[in-house]
Amino acid sequence: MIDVTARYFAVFRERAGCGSEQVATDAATAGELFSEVAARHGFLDAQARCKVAVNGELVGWDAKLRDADEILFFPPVAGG
Amino acid sequence: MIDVTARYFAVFRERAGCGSEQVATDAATAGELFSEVAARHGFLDAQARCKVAVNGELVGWDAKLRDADEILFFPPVAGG
Amino acid sequence: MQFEISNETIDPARLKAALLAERAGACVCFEGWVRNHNDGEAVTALEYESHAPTAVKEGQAILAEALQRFEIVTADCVHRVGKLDIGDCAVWVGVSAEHRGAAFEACRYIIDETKQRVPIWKKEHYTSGVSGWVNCATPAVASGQSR
Amino acid sequence: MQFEISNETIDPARLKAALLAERAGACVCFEGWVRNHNDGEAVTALEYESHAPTAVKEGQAILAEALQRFEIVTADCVHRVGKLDIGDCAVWVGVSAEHRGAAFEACRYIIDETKQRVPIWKKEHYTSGVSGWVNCATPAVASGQSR
Repeated sequence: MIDVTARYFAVFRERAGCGSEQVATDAATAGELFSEVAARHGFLDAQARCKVAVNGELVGWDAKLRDADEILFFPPVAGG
Repeated sequence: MIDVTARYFAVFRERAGCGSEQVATDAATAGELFSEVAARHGFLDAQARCKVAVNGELVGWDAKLRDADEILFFPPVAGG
Repeated sequence: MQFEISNETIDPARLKAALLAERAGACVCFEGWVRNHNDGEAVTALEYESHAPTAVKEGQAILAEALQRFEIVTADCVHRVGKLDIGDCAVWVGVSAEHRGAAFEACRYIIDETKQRVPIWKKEHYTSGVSGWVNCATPAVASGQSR
Repeated sequence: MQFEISNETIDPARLKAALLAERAGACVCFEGWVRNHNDGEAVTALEYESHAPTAVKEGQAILAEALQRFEIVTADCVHRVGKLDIGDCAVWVGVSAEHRGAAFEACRYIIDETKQRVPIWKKEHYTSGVSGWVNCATPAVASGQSR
């Protein structure tokens, strides 16, 4: 079990009802944590179309998590 | 024999030494007149790469000439 | 080369001046403007949100790719965040190059990649009173349209 | 839609304002700048000459073709004549469209056709003191380069 900070943007923030939260989790990877919080908050976007950053760096969904990491969950982008 | 006005632009004007001249000619078409003035003034550009306008309209080299026509000879263009 | 996330009005004339170079013979600029409609809905305004540190990092990577792939002199991009009205400039891309082919291609590359990769999100407000986050799962984009 | 031959400094900001439309979501502008070199020769200045009535007629035809071929809102083009210095804007093309693809394609089409078809000629002045009319028969273009 690790303690991490999950941060949510745009539609994820609105669905979660908060911009960030502390999560105590057994998730080993960014992808596992996404599945966990997506189920809890009702995120609708497929993981493959979302992005994740750990401690400020965009990473793959298989990135390993460590205690005290900050994980940023980005819904599908729509700039321009 | 017809009398026409030939007008020269850019490198043609410099080679002809004038912007326009009256020409008494037996040329039946714009192309024939071009051959005549090009030989006389030493124009170097191939006719296929040049353009001609008669009385203000771009036309093909086979355009027929009539007395008092104004014929504009354009060397290869180089805008932009 | 600079990628910027800005919450102030974009000034294309000032931005373009930074592209000038004596060896540059061509300049291509793209501006994305807020349209009054999207996928049949009448739009009144929209808001852009970003995570600026990640956005700038990804945007700089896109500019570096463009400089490597195309024979350009330089390129910059600015994307607005905050609330915008119809006609406002949401994104500006400018490229200078010796020849125009590379300038066109690089400019297109930068805006295409920016829209696909940079963490920026758009919430549209409609005349119906409804508002919604636009993304690739919405019909507008699923049907192949892109602004 | 307007094609203009001008002997005054081109003002891109003013020209771009004429492209605005509420349904336009994309704007692509091209500027051709006087470079400090061409085909290895150092250029100090250049002169453009045109036959304006024919140029405007041919230019308007090109704009009309672009409007027919691409889904654009509007397009304008201005080409300078007279003596220009390094860095001066020689030609400006601006296109607005609902979506960016058409704006890029139309802008490229207009500048490509303008350079090939509109009666405008360029005389370059070199640091060597020599000057020459540039055209498609010169090495710069024969070797496949185009600005």
